[in-house]
Order: sequence, then structure tokens, then C-alpha cells
Amino acid sequence: MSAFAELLALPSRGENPYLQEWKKEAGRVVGVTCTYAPEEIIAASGLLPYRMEARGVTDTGLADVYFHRFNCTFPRSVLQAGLAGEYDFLDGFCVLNGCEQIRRLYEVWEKHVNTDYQYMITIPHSISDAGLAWYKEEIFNFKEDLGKNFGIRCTNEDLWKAIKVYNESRRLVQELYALRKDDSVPITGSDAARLLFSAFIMPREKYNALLKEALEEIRSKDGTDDYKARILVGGAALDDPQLLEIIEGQGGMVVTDTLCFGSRSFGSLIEEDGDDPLHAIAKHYYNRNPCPRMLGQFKNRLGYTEEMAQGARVDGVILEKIVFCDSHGVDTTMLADGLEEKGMPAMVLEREYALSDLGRLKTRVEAFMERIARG
Amino acid sequence: MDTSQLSDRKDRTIINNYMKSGYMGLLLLEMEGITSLADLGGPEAIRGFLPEEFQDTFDLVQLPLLDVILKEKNRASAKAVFRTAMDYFELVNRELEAGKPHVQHYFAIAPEFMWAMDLVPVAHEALGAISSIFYREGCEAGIDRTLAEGYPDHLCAAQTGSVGYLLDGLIPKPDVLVNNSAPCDASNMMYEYASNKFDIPLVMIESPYYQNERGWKYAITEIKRAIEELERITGHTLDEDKLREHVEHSNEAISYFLKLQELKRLTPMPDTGWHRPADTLFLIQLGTPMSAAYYKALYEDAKARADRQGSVIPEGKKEKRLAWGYAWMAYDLPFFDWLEEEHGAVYTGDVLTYIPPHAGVVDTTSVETMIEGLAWRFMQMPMGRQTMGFSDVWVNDFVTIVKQFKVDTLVLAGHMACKHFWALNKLLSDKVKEETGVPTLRFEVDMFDKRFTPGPEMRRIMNEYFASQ
Amino acid sequence: MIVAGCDVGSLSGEAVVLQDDSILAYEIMRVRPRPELTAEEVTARALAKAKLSFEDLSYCVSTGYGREKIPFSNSSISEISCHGRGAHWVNPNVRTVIDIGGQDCKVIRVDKLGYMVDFVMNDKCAAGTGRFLEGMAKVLGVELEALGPLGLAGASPTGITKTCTVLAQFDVMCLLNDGEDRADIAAGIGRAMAERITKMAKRVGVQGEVAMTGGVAKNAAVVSSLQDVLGLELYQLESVDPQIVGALGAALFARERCERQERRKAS
Amino acid sequence: MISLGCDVGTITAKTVILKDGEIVAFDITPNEGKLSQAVERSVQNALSQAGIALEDIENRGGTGAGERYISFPHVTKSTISCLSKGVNRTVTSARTVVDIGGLSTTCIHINDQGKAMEYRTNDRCASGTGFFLELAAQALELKVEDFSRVAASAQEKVRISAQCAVFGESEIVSHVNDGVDAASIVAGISHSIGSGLATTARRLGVEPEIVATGGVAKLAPVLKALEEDLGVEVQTPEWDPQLAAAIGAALPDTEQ
Repeated sequence: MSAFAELLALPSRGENPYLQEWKKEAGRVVGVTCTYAPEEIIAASGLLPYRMEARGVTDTGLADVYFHRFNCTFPRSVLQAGLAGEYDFLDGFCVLNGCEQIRRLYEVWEKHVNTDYQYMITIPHSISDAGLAWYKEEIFNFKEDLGKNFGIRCTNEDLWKAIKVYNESRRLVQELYALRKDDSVPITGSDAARLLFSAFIMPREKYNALLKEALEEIRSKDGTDDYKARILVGGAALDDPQLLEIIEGQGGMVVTDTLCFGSRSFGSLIEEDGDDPLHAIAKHYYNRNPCPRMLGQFKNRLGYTEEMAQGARVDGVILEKIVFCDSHGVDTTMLADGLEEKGMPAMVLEREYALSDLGRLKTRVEAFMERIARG
Repeated sequence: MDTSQLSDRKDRTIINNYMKSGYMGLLLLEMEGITSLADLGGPEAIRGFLPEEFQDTFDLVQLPLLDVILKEKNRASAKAVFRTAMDYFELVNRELEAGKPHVQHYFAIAPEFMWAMDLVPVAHEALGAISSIFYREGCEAGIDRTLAEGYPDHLCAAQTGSVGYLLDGLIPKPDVLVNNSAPCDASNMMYEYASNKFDIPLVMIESPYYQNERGWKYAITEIKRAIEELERITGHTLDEDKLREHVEHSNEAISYFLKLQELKRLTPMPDTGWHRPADTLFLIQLGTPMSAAYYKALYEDAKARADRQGSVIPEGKKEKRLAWGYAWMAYDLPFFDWLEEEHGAVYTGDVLTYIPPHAGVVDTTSVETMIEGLAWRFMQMPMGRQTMGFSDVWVNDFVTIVKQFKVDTLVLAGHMACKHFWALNKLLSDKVKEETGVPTLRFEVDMFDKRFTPGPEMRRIMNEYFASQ
Repeated sequence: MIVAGCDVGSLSGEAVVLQDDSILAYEIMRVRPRPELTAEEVTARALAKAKLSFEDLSYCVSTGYGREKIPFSNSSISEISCHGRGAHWVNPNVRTVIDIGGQDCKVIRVDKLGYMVDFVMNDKCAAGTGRFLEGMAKVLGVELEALGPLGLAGASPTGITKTCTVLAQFDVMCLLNDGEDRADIAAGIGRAMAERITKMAKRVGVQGEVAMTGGVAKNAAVVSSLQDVLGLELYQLESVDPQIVGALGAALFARERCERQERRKAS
Repeated sequence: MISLGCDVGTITAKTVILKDGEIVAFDITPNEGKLSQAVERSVQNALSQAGIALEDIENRGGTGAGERYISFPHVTKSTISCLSKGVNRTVTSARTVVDIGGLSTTCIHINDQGKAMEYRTNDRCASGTGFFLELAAQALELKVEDFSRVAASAQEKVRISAQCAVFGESEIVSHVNDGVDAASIVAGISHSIGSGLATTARRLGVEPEIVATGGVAKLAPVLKALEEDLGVEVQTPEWDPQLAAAIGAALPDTEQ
């Protein structure tokens, strides 16, 4: 099977061969909930960071005992996977206060899933020197605590090495995005999303090697310009490529995104030299193109969306949000208004973490396509 | 009240309403020997008795609320509530008319330092929420206005109401917004929206995430940072003597608040239940003389009742002690009086009117000590305190309330918008069950929007509960 | 050139047969268990009315809930575009279209040519849709059609507090039993609908003339309270049954696409 | 001693007549038109079955969302107490009662005396309630009673994901349109309701024995889904589970 095909089809959690291999070699795994988690520190400590996702989880019955129907279905689905034992492979669980609902996984998880080791990293909601100092102290404490708990030592050299590895995949993914800028697009948005998804659930060196190969294969493909409109997708964490398939099934071509586990995770690099790798890491995550949970940053988010939209010459923007997500619930509407003001068609699309009621989703997307790509 | 003081500016509409409602309430309370609207021949007659300029106010106000405040047992607390509404918003209006920079801030931020900078701080949420307490239609117009802009219905009405008023120009547009990063995304995002929509600078005071030394230090730096930013934006500077003056007001207020809290341990319950939502909302006036007066009046009313072994429920009824674990309903204060009258069920406490004794008194020796004290108190303010960190703080507050106030039933009327609560509600009730054996009754409400769980529905739920006991 | 538009919704199916710029015939029927059956039958009936058969159709566009399952349609278009296009054909000054279907409630903004430029659609729950009215009519023991006139007679609309389509039905049962005037209840139902729709309408921004389409547009109580709450006159589609506007829009798209095909052939 | 209990629910009115604690007559009448008339009909049916006049019954209890439409003198009782007592009467070992009513789902912890200790209800949304079943049945052109039979032949079960009962209905319609066989759909519906019920029970905590009541408890596939999900046996009373509250209402010692 080609590297491309392998990355597209890489199963998550228990079924994941790289995870199985890692565990077989007595490797230990630490789950992370959010893109503000400094994966480099976990990797530099010889542990495998695994992004908490709930692909394929459709029923949340076990989780709904603790999380109410007024809670977002993303944490509910992750909790469901945990309660169903699908995260028993974790040796550690690092929660961030990315949003309050994910953050609240900490307590329920501790009591009812109990992974051996849990840690909470907090990051301020606004950007300031004091905030950066706080976040840096947080990740320093995390590094120390990881060391204490897993009996490992993580040196600056280890950190610089990990930074280089993670920067490598950032560069490769940036190439992938560059390939989608031309009229003739060699890879669909849903496949691109699958490639990126795999980055967070396997050892990064191995991922980089596979992605390099995959890029070659993608370059060798002759792309297609047989689509009605070029689309940017933004909004809440999107793990289910089916939503992108619906868009592309209606004649859209998703050529870029502003998603946290998409372009925002790979758009900017960490400084690779200096005397303080932790500072470099802290600065990178804290100042990166912000999630709506960062206040006073709307203009940057709008600017970033416009920049990505222009860069990929899109005809329309679809901002998807999960029901009961307050951050994206407000931000998507603000962004849509901001984009429309500047003449960029934008639609807010509400969905559950596990897509349901596809007919209604399709009608919305189809109508939006009819709007931006007449005839 | 001299109505000529009322500003005729449209953006004072809500503030004027509150002043007038406060005054109108006092007028009614000063009428001798009436204990209900019926005593004066019913609403229409009473409307007639009122000076003309208050008749439109009368039409806004919930009539059942007026019947409740006229009851003998509620008069003293009612006077406190309505006088405060009048005096506080009169103060705010006066300061605004004087042209001082206006700050709208998240309600559980110690506002003393803003007064000490000669700014006019008002809790943004209160501007909507108080409508929900007083008026038949609550702050629903504001809520609907915000939703019509395309914002989700699962946001918190504490903000959507006020933001709607802002959109309609019914409250003054602030020169600065000051927000506390706790408690929640819903409130944070509405500050982000208002700040962008109206191009108002947003100053953040980050909540620390841990109730410890490190957290405290961080809170101190954050308040200092907020002061610097406010100085930069408004050109006003912090005056030590003014700060001391305002901190002394809030010290007095908090000490009465805590003394009142102690009285709530007593059986029979000496404090009436109907005013509790106001007790939380009126924390917004910390630092003003009104807040001290308010909690003093409540304390003295409860103390007097306690001294004579008095009770707030009818003769012969057995006292059932309820704790409102998460929240009260602002839109139906008469509901809490109904519980006392109908079921002998008294209001012991809830996390929103609970302040741990160690929130305590701020040392006024120097600016430094005052800011340290305010930072500590800021960390102990309701809602922020429970949501900023790990759930143990919240859980322990629940258990403390249930134990200290000898609670029979913990009622979790969960606020629809509070994702924190809904993620923790089972952990909370399980822990309380485990530590105290006290059962939980849980249902869904919107604290500020009666349309979500209307009054009759709440009464049905409580009737059903008590009937099953 | 003869074309047809076929709209299969969750409650009813409609077909419109169009010749050049005039409606030859149309038909409305309650849905059959399968959309293709509904489409087949309703279109056949409409054609029969016009003394035509499927062979006479140069092009057919299907729309609505079952649009992709219609074997005889040449292509499908979302009901959102179709309602906009159809309403605009009836009155070219229309810029805003409010369409209330069985489970959907949409507010659509169209440009001066009738193409949809923006829209909102109800999420999460079915409050304020055709189903809501259906259930209520059932409880009130009147035909859906009779609900409107009944509501108009209501002097003081009853407050319907529960938003849930289903839960509200029991409340209405109780109101009935408590001797509440049926007209007032019907008026209250109209009011409740109007308030939900208004929130959505404000979101897309009401512009130009506003037309209401779909079966609910026939409910006079909803229309009148909607005019109250929105504070404007709704354009009444007298010349065309509001329920066929979706199918009409589809027929107009059919004409457009057919013409384009022929132009392609020609060149 | 003869006693009568009447439970006026959101979809049906139920009447039970007990003689020395044994059911001698019962009736279930759907609410159509005026509630008070449905109640009237139900009570009359039960009385004529038992061949007894209302005047001759000293103990009369009423309960349910529509209790106030019982016209004759009676004692008003809480639905929670009635369900608890009604179940305790026949299954004394019952500690958890799960009930699906027309528009609500309820879970109650009861003690050996049949006293309700604590309970949870979901009564703000009709998803997973009896009413949803009615809508589903309509969409499938079946009767709710047929569900057990139909589901028996199911090869698979489709996913019913919609939160809202009405969207649930449209989801079902689209499955029908996609040519999915009724059996798999009914199995899917039963599963979603059964596991929803299990979640409600877990919120309170599951203490055996567990007894299911309400119309839905008549549906074997729903009970099966519930049992599979909870991993414990779920009992049903030997009498019609829909009568639980009415029986409780008829029992003189039920809390008022």
C-alpha cells in the first residue's frame, strides 16, 4: 500500500498499527485534548502524544450520564470513547482549558475513566507578557511533572530535536497546502483532512517520512478543475471528513481551512535555535493564529481567514460549528458577517460532532453552492 | 425622588427604569397598613394612587412581585432592595452625567479600584438581569435582539439581555469593557462581540486557575495590569485615599454579608427567600455606600427575626430546608416566597450567594495591601470562584452549604447556558449524596428568561416533589 | 418549450408544468411512502390536466426533500433556491421569501433576478414548522386549512409557552379543556409561529417586498401575526397557490437549463 | 375494600379498580377531544366492567399531568408516589423504576415500602418518549403494538440520531425512502429509546431490582435494548405496565 493510501486509511485508537507497535515496544502514550498542548514536550520526553478524538463514535449514552444534552458533542463523544474503554491504551492524559467543556473532561475522566496519570495545563484567555509567562511556567511544570511521573529526563537537546521533527511536518503540510492553490487541484479537501488527521495519532518521525512520500505521489497526479467553487472551511475541530465530502459532493472543492487541527497547527514554525527551547515553544503556541477562546483577537482571526481565503483564491467560506459550542457559536457568526461585509460569501453550518440528519446538512450546503456558483 | 434628575437620553432608559422602579417600590412600601395590592382596591386603584410619572413604571413591574414585597415579613428586605436600586442607579446616572469614563465590567470583579480611578463602573450583566427581576417582560426584548443578530440560543441571558439593550441603545455605550476570563466561554464571547461591534477597548483580568499562592500572585499582577491599561485608555489614575474609601465600603458590605450568611445556619431560618437573587446581583455595588447599607439592612432584618425565634413560614408548617445548588431564578422572585407559604420550604443558600469567610476583609494599610486583598476577594467571588479552577472548590462549596445550613434537599435548577454546570452536575450531586446523604432534585431553567421554564411549570415541579415526600 | 418542476416535501408533493412564461397546470398531493411515487403521480396528474404526457417535457427539475430520488427529472436544485426563484417570478419586487414547510422553516433573500443570495434555516428542533400547525389543528379538532380563519377570529391570542412542537400539544389540550376560546388558542398558535419566524427573518435581514410561500402561507392567522411582529405588509401571492412556489421555481430553473442546453447544441 | 385510581396522562387516561388490592377492572382510553371526556369515558368503562357504581367506591385517587380534569371527588396524588407505590405493590424487591410516559421519561429510586427516595425526569423535550413512538409508527404506517413483532425479524438496526422527536420522524421517513426495511428501522428506534432510558437510569444510579413501566414497557425490543445496555435484568409488572400510576393512585396509602 502506498504511503498516501496508508495515511488516508490510518485507523484511530485501538486499531491503529503504529499505536500497537509503539505499545508493543513498551512505549507510553499521553493523550492531549487541544492544539494548545505542547506536543514537542511530550515527544521530547520519549512519550507518544495522541490527540483525543472520537472518530466513529455515534452514540453518547454512557457519556450523557455525566455530560448533559446542553454540552457540546465533541467532549461527550471523547468521554464516551473513554468510558467504553477505547482509551485504555493511554498512560497519561493531558487536559487543557482550551474550552470550558473540554476542560471539564478532567474531573469526570479522573473519576470514571481513570487513566494512570492526568495533568492540567492552563492557558490564559488573552495575550499579554504576564499571560505568556504564566503559560511558559505551566508547560515547564508539565515537563517536570512528566519527568517525575514517568521517570524520564527531558533535556534542552531533546526539546530542540523534537521541535525540529514537528517543524518538519509543519513544512511538509505547508507544501501540501501550496499544492492546492492552483486551479487544477491534485487532492480533495476530505483527503487532505485525512492526511492531517493522521499526524496526531502516530509517531511524528514516521509520519513525516510517509507524508514526504505521499506528497510525491500527490504531485505526480494530474489534478482536477472540474468543480463549481473553491471553498475554505473554518470553525470547530473537524474530525469527520464526511462533512467535507458532502461539500465536495455538491461540487465544492475544499482547498484550504482555518481549522485548529488543520492549517492553524501547521501554519507557523517554532524557532529552531536559541538558548531556551521552552520559551520558543511557549511563544509559538501562545501567539499562534488564535482560537476563538482567545479574547481581543477577533480582528486577527478575521484577518487570518481572509488571508487564507485570498491565498487559496476561494469563492466561498463555510464556517461549521458544533451545537452548544459557545466559542465557535459566536465566532462563526461574527466571522460570517465580517466576511460578507468584504464581499466574501460565507455560511454558518451547525452540526453535531458525529454528523447526523445528513439530508438537512446537504440542503444547506447545496443551497450555498447554488448561491456562489450559479449555473 | 425628584424625577427631573432623570436623564432624557435614550441610552439612560434602562437605568432610569431601575431608578423609578426603586422609588415606586418605596412609595408602595411607605403606604401605611397595606399588605397586598388588594388592600388598596387592586392594581388599577394603586396605579391611580401613584404620581403620574410612575404609572408607566407600574405597568412594567411584575404585579406578583409587588404583592410579595408588601407582606409584613418581606417589607424590610424589600425596602433594602428597592432603595438600593434607586440610590445606586441614581449614583451611576449622576456620575455618567458628569461625563466620567464609563466601564462595563463582568459582575464578579471587585470594582473598588475602578471607582478609585474616578471611573463609572457598572456590571454589564446587571443592566439586563435586573429587568428580569423587576419586570413582566424581563429582559426578553434584549435577549431576542441579540439572537436576531444570529447568535445562538444557548448563550447566557445574563449577557445576551444586556448586549441586546446595547444594540438598541437603551443602555450607555461604555468607554471600556472589563472582563474576567472565568467563568465561561458564553460570557467571554459576548464581551468579544460587544467589543468588536461597538469598537470598545476590552480589558481582560485573567482568573488564575488555582486557589493557591501562585494563583493569588497572578491575580494581583492581573489587577495591576488592568489598572495600567485603564490608565492608558482613560487617562485617569488610581487615587490611594479614594481606593481606601471604597474598600472600606466593601469591607463593611462583605462583613455584613458574612454575618448574614452565619444566620442562615439557624433553624428556624431567619432570612426570607425572595430577595436572594438580588443579594448576588447587588454585589455589583461593592465599593459604594449602597452595598454596605443593603447587606446591613438584610442582616438586621434576619437578626431581629432570629432573636425572637421568628420564622419565615406560616404557623404550624414544618420547615423544609432547600439549598439552590446551582442557581436561583431571577425572573420569578415570588416563587421563593410561594415555597415558604405553600410548602414551608425555606431558602438556605446557593453557590451564587455563598462567599467563603476567608474572602474576608481587605487590609487598607497601603495600595499594595488593598490590591492584594482585592485580588484575593476577586478569586472568591461567586461563579468565578467555582468555575475558574478544579471542581473540588465547587464540590466542597456544595457540601459546605448542605452541611452548614442543615439542608434537606439540594435543588439543582441548572442554568441552561452553564456548560460547566451541566458537565459537572452528576459529580456534584453524587458527592453531596456520598458526604451528606441529602437527595437532589434536578431540573432545567434559564435564570433570566421565564419563557424557558415558566413560573407555573416550576411550581408544578415543586408540588410534585413535595407530594412525593 | 414545455418544462416541469416537481417538489417533493416531507408532507406534500407539488408539480408545475410551464410553457414559456406561463403555468399550464399544477397539482398538489399528500406524500406517498416513497418520494419517487409521489413525484411520479403528482407530475402525471399535472400533465394530464394540461392534456400532456411525460414525453412532452423538454426538461424537468426536481426539488425538496426527495429531490435526488426522482427518476424522470434531469437535475435537482435545493428547495431554498427554488422558493426564492418562484416567489420572485410571481412578483419581481420580492427580495425576501419566508417559506415554511413540514419540518423546515426558511427565510431566503433573493437578488433582482430572483437568485438566492442568503438564507437561514431552523436547526435542532421543529418548533414553528408545518408539523407544529398540523399537530395543533389535530388537537383543536379542525382541518389544517380551518386553523387560519379560526385564528383570525381570536381577539386575545393565548400565550403558548412551550416551544417544543410536541409538548405544546398537551398544553393546548388543557387550554381547550379549561374552556379557553378556540379562536384565541388558534391565534396564539399563529403568534407563537410568527415570533419564531421573525427571529430568523431579522437574521438574514428583511429587504424589498416580503413574500410567504409554502402551505403555511395559507394560514391567515400566522400571516397576520407575522405582519404584526415584523411590522410590515406581506405580499400575498394571489395569482399563484403559495404551496406550489417551490415547484414553480424548479420549473423556472428547468426552463433556464433547457435553454442553456439548446444553446450549447446550437453552438 | 374497593378503590379506584385514575391516571390522566398526556396521551391516554387510565383507570383501575382494585378490590382488596386486586385489579378487578381497568381501562385505557386515548385523549381525544376534551380531556375531561376521555377521563369520563375511561372511568365509566372501568366501572361497567367491575359492575359497580362510583358512589360505592370510598377510596378514589387521581394523578397525572391532567389530573385536574377528573370531575368527581378524589384524592390528588403525585405521579412519582403513584408509580413507586404501584410498582412496590407487586414487585416489593423493586428499587429502581424506569417509566416512559407520553411526553416524559422518569427514573425513581424507591425503598422497600415503595416510598420515592430520589428521582430524575426529562420533561423538556419529547425525544425518546411515547409520543415519538406514535410519530414513528405513523411514519412507518404501523401500530406501536406491532413494533415487537416487526423488530423480531430485524437483520440489523439503523441509527436514529436526531434529538428532536419530529426530526426523528423525518429521519425515519428518509430511511423508508432509502428503502431500508421496516424491521431494521423499528430495531433502530427501539435501540435508541432503550439506551436513552438506560442513560436516564444511570444518571440516578441503577439499583436492582429494576422495573419498567409505561406503555413502552410493553415493547420487548425496547426492554431488550435497555437490559443489554444496563447489563442487568429488567422486570415488568404482571399487569399492564401502563397502569402503574393508576394502581398507585388507587392504593389508599400512597402519599398525597
